[in-house]
Amino acid sequence: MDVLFIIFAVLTVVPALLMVVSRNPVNGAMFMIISFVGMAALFVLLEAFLLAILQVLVYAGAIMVLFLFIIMLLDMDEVEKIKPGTVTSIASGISLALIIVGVAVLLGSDGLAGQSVAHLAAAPDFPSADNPMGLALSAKAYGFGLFTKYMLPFQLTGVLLLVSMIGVIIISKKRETSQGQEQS
Amino acid sequence: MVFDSTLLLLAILIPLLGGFTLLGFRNLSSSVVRLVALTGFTVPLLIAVWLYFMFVGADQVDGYRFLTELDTGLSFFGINLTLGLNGVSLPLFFLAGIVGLAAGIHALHSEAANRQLYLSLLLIMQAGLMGTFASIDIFFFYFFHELALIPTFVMIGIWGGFGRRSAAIEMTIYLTLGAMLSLLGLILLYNASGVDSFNLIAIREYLLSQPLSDTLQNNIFGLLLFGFGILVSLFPFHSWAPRGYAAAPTAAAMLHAGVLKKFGLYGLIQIAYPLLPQGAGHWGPLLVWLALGNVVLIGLITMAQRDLKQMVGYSSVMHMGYCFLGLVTFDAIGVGGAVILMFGHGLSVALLLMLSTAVFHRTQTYDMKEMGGLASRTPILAGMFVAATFASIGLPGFANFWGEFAIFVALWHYNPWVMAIAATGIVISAIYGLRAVAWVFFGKPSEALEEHWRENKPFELRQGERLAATLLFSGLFVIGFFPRIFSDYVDMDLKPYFSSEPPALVQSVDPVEIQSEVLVADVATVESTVSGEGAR
Amino acid sequence: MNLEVFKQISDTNRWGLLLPEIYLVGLALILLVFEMLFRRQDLLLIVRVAIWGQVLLLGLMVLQYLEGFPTGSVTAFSGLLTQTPATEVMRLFFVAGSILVSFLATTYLRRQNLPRTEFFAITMLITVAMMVLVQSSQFVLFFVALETVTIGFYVLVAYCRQSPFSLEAGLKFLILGALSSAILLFGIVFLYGVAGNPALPGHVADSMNFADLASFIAANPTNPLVLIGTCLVLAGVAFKVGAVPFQIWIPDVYQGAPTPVTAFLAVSSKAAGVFVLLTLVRGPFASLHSFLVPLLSTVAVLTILFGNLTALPQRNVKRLMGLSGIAHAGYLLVGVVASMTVDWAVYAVVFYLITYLLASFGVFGVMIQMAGDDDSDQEVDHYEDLGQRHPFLAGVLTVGLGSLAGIPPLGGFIGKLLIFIAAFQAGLYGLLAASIIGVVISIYYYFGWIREAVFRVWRSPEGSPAQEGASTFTVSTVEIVTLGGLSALTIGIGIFPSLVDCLMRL
Amino acid sequence: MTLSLNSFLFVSGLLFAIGFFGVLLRRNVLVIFMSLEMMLNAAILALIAFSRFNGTMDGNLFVFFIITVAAAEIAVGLAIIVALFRKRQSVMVEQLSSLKN
Amino acid sequence: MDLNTLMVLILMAPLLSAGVIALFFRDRGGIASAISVCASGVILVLSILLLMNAPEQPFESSIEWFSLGGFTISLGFLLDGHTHLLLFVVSFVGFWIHLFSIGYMDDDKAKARFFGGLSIFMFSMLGIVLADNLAMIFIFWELVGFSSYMLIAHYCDTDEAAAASKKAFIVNRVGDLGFLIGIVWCFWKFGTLNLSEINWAVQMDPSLVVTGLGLLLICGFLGKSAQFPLHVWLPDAMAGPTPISALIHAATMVAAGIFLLVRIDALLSPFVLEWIAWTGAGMAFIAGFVALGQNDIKKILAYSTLSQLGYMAAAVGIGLPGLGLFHLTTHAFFKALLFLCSGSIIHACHHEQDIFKMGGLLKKMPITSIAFLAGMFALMGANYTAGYWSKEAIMTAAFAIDGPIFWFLIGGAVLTALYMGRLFLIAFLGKPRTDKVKHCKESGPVMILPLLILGVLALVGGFYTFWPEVLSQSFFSEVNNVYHGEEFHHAHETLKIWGTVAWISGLVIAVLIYGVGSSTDRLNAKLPGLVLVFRRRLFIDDIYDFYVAKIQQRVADTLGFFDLFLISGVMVRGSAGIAGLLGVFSRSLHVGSVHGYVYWFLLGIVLFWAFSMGWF
Repeated sequence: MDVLFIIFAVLTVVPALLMVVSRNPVNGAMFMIISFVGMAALFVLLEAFLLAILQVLVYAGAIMVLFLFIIMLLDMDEVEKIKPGTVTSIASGISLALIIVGVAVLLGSDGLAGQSVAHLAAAPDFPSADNPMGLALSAKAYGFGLFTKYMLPFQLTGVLLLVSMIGVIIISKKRETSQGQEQS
Repeated sequence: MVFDSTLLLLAILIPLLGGFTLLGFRNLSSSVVRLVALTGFTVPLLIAVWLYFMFVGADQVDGYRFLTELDTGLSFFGINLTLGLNGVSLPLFFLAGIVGLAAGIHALHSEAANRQLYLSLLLIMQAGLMGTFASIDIFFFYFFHELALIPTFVMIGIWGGFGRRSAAIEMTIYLTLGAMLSLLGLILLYNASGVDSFNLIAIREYLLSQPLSDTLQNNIFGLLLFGFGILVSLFPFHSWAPRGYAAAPTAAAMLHAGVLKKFGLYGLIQIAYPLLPQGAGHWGPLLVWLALGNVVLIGLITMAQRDLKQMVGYSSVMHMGYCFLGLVTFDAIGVGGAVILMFGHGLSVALLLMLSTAVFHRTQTYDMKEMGGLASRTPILAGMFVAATFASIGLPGFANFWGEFAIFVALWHYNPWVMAIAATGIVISAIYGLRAVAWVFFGKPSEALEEHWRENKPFELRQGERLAATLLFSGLFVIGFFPRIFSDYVDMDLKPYFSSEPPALVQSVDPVEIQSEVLVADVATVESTVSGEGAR
Repeated sequence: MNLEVFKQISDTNRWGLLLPEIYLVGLALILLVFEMLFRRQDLLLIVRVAIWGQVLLLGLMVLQYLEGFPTGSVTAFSGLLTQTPATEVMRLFFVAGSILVSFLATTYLRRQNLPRTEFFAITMLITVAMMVLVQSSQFVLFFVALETVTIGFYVLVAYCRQSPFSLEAGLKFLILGALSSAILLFGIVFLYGVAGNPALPGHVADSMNFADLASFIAANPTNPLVLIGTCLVLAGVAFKVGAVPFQIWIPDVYQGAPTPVTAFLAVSSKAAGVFVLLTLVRGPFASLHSFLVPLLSTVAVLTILFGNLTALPQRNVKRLMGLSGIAHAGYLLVGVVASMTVDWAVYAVVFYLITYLLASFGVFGVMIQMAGDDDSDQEVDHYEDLGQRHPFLAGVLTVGLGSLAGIPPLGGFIGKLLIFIAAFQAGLYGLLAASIIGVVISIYYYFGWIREAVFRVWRSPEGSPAQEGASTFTVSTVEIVTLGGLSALTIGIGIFPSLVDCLMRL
Repeated sequence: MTLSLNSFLFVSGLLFAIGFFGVLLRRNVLVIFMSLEMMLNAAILALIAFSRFNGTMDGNLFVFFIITVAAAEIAVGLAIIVALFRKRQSVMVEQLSSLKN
Repeated sequence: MDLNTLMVLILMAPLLSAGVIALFFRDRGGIASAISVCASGVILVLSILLLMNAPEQPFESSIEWFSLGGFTISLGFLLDGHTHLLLFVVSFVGFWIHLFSIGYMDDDKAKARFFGGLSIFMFSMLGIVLADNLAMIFIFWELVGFSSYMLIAHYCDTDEAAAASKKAFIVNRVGDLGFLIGIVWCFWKFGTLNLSEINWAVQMDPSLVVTGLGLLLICGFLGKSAQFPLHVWLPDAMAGPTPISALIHAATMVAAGIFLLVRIDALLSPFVLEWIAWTGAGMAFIAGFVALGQNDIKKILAYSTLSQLGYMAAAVGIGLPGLGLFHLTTHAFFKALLFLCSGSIIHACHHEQDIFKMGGLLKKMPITSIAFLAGMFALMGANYTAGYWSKEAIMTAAFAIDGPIFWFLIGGAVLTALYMGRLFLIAFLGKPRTDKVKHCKESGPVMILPLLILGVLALVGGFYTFWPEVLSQSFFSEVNNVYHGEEFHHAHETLKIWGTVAWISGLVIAVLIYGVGSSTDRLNAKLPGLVLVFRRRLFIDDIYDFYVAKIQQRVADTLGFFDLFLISGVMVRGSAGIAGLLGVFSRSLHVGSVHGYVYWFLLGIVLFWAFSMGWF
């Protein structure tokens, strides 16, 4: 498990870093896909199989393809002509270090009493020795969850999608320049 | 009784309605405008007069008469529109009526562009003024003040003179600062008092039995003092006043300098001093210095002025110093003197501002060194100006004198040296006042002026101006000759809260038989009943 | 697998509580259908349906509340949704805001030649999301609603797509908004993780539920993950509210956005943020009193001072409104801080929001009338002589700005008064001092604007260049009635603030 | 050594930091946008880890919503970027600063 | 009519007259003058009526006028011997001067204002006389100051009158400042301001008399009676019409200072009395010199007034206030006469006031000249004229009580004769030197009559033993004592000779120096430096002018500058400017770049976290 975790973690983090620093956006997008896939693997380690698949399908598949598509569409696949300025680099580097230090400090503070999977207590939703009926691993569980407890946010997501759909149409739609929209 | 109480409300509502009528309905015929405005300005004064005569017999609660109360929707916080008058607010209510009518008459006869708007703003201001001095609820006390204050800014901005734009902004910001500070003080008082009411009577009753802690008193008093102080142009927070008055249109300046400015002092007298005696004592020494700054430093600065209106503005700042000194004494003599001085000063400064404008109309300049020789050309204007100047420098026979005199008397008891320094003000004010008269009216006109007059002969005061001035003068004279008209009531309502120890009398049987008379019999009876209450 | 549990959960999904929201969604859909059916045939119809439909909703809600305003709180949707009297008021508030935005948009869109139906639809959907947002009492719903609002605003800000300013503003809002969403989300995740952690004492089952979270935090107030989670969540909300240091986007976005959207952002979005903050600090984070009070106080002071000071030299009125809005957020934060100790301060904040809505929409209404072809270029100087050209608009502007500045007898004053009283009762003297300074500074720019609009009146009788603008806009009767109504309400609420009593008795 | 919660969180934190770093460093709006997605994913990773360790489903369910939101956000965002590119012929943030002061 | 009503009527008559004139007859000079003169006639009649009914004992009555806290001002009358005398002087002299004014002002455009002013003056002056307490005295004290101001400024188109009126009021205010402080002190010390109560208290406990209090109270006297260092206003006040100079600045108002001293005599400690005596004596002497340097007929008389007031003050100072009052009375007769004569001359000569431009008036205006001579002799103290009795008495007393003072006084007597002689020799003798004088004629009866009446009084008014008792009671015993008392016997004998020698020698010196009818100032030709010092009034006015222009005004200007610069500039504008700068700075933070904004977020998170860690 540890080895796997380290491999997946490296597979996630390194491409992420490469994505950020690569000066060609297409390369960046590619690295990002790799990173997402690595992350999906980490999901698997966490027993979230459905989400791992979704991660690959939606993120690595749909979303990143959309990105690549736009990059190509806008004809931006050349290298950024100007390198980030020294000040920008230093400042953002410092920020990076700051956040990492912050995360380290946070995790070092042991607010979670250093749990590990092996030491999990009886979990209400997940199957374990004490609770073989844990639902969490099945796709059905997601269905129940979404359609009962999370029905309202689920419906609201519909509104969200409607809004974004209208939005995309409005922003992208080519409009007749001479609309006779007078008089109301 | 109900009728009289309603009158108090009407004194606010009628000008307010008039103001909104003029504001809302444009293009009214000029006679309608005139009628509405005159009604709006006259009714409050008539009500004030009526209530004065009804005052003695009226029922009272804690010194307040004509009580009336309305719920305006803030009763959760104990805020109700509570109106009433006591001996201290009566003179100021009256003052607001007189100056308001005078300013109204002046405005009606002025040539301001868009006079309808001008009058409507003035009416709103008038409503605010009447409300301020009739409010017992300290929230509405503040509220009405602001209601009156806002039109001032607008009027300065629209009809003001030279430098009005910056003056209006400066004045607005400065006065808002003062108002906010005092608002904080009032809220803090409300909070600290723990009666859950903004009603002054309730707060008084509670606090007199359970005074606040010293620190709290000091803090609240500090807020109120500096908040109100800014509004009253306490040194060194005075710089808005001369500039503001110089820039303001006459009627607005009359109302502001004459009446509205007294709000701060009134607040200190009615609220801060009686309720926070410890705080008053704490801030007293500092206030003395500042007030002396008002009297002496500002007095000297006034002497340096060349601009007539600035001079009037500075002089009004100076006289406010006396009022503060009166308060500092914490003695019914000094505080009562301050009230009388407020009344007198209100009338005299309104007069001076009005006449200064009249002078300007004849000379087209405010530079006093550029004037001269008006006295023989416009004797009435000159006579009135001279009289107003003398009123403002405290000549006996005018109301101001009694105030100043009483303040000096009380001040000696507080500290003879302070009194001696403050008294130099009577010389300083004489110097600048008479010099202004000499520059403007006496001697020979400057060449430029002579040139100007060749084309435009200087004309006498117009009917409207005369009427307004006469109104103001009559107030000054009546109180100047019969100060007891107000002083008895003032005394009566100050005694319970301020020290009123007679001096260590070398009391004795008189060697000469003194035949004394009582001027007003019923006043004496009132006094005796009140002194009974004061002991409570 | 215990289906009974799910059945019970399902039973708490009382959709009846959300009728207004459903109505609005339906209205939006109807509009879109109309757009398809009567394409370009009867544009007036869409406007009418949109506005009158919402007015009808408002009327119905008011009618319902007149019969009996709900007291006490109702929790439904298995704890995701909690309705309290305050949220009911906020729902009314959002519907009113939506109506006014639609109203402003009618004029604006006609002038800018932009499609309307979509705008109305998005506005209504955002309103729905905001209404849900203020009622949500669980982070999932909270997040989804918040994101719906945010994404809707991305669209609205960039709505004027022929204008590079609008698009640029949209993009800036997008990047910063997404960043803040990420931050907020991380905070939620931390809280979720730590509160549900079985290894910790007092862990709870539904660790994203506000009530459960509150009990957990009460048990573990110093847990570092709780603290960082709280910080991140607050940072995300602070972005919505526009509190320092998350206020920096506001002027740019406000300037670039179409004016009705600016109004929508300034009023409804901010109100939603403030109310959410109220819910959070009084709910889940209530036990973190000792660190939230100094934190929020500092933020409030900075916000007040930053907003007011920055607005001082500002001449672009849209940026000015944005910056002054930051200052108002600061005053509202004072109320929020006070509400941690003084219960009724919630209603003080709500009342403040109401007066802010009335005044702001008045001002924005005038701005829309005054806007030229380039919507983002509206300078204070353009208002010169407005009093002469259009006294009515000048009056509305004056009342609105006066109320924003907090001048009696206008509504804004009462709002500030209540906040101050609350702050006093909570003993927040430093905040009061900052508020005073802020109010005093704000006088300068508000009055500077009024001065520009009003003070030069009747000074230059001869035709100045500004004179030509006189005929370029005419204000329709409906607009006069609406703007006049806003002003009248602002004055009325200042003179007879009986609304305060109503609120306080809830 | 077994898999600890902290290790997942650390990875998540790293990703979040890298995302932030990208937002700060890059000038290309698209890449910035991608970095933002990276930050969202970092949150998702942490969420799933917590969900697993807490033993509650809510975290996993929340991920659904997050992904939906992210998708919608990206759709709108890309639309705006494209529209802006058409106006300005650039996606560099330096060129997108006509609104200032 | 009872006394109270009488007194109220006496006080109200002029006030009513002034009010009626101010309200209705501003433009009707004729009617106004008639009203005013009638009022003064009424006063005279009522006063005489009052005096005839005057009670033996001092009479007091008062009503409460103003009351706050423990402080009360009453409006009350005190009727005693002093009041009787002053009441008579004021109403009698006042009436004749009113009458004279009709003639003098007949061609003046602002006649109504003049007569209104006169009435106000009468009102205020009578108020002082009748007042029973210090506060009331102060009130009327200020009012006479105001009426004096108003009347000096009568010819307000001239810069001279403008400056003089201002100066008069302000200098008086300086005196009143001390007076006011004294009154307030008095109130807290005695608990009352009533004169008789104070007197009584002092009698009970003489330790109550404090030097400081006395010094403050006499400030009022110094100002009103124009004694050093507040004497500078009186000569300038001659810019007003001559009847005013006669009534206010010679006969009555300036004498009110002496009256005040008499009223508060009990409060004056020996040190204060000493001070008063020396001030008076000094003024009696020095003013004579300055008079020598003046060419304006009225200025000469003004300095002689200063000098005579010095005599009165000296009398009070040496402890015999009765003598002061006696001299006050006779002085009122002859000095009013002198001024009226000069008024008659000025009126006839079309406002020519320079004595060197006159000459030969004796022939042109015989009656006036004779009246003038009568007044002049009385002023010099020529034997058995009115002035002789009073002035001689003062010098006698001084001789007996305080030697050095006497020498000053006798010096003053010589000088009086000298400058009056100079005046007479130059202005009345010789030939007319200008056209104005050549064409002048004797004045009409309305002006002559007062001259005659007062002239007779100036000659015979000093026979105090023939006075009705009601008038002389306040000084009779003291004066009688000086002339017939044992301890003054030697002094009286000596003075009989010395006094006569003094005025005769003065006249002789005048003839020797100036000759008869000279057209130039011969002393000036011989000793120009000395005369310059006299003419410049010993440079005291210059010192004041220097103070006003160079010190006071500069202090004011500097403060004004600081007010503009420090308070409205640095403090108010400065804080506004700082706010503005901060605003410009914070505004510049909006760089427009997304990157810049993201750092804010980072900063914000760090800030929030720092708070959560409790670092703040």
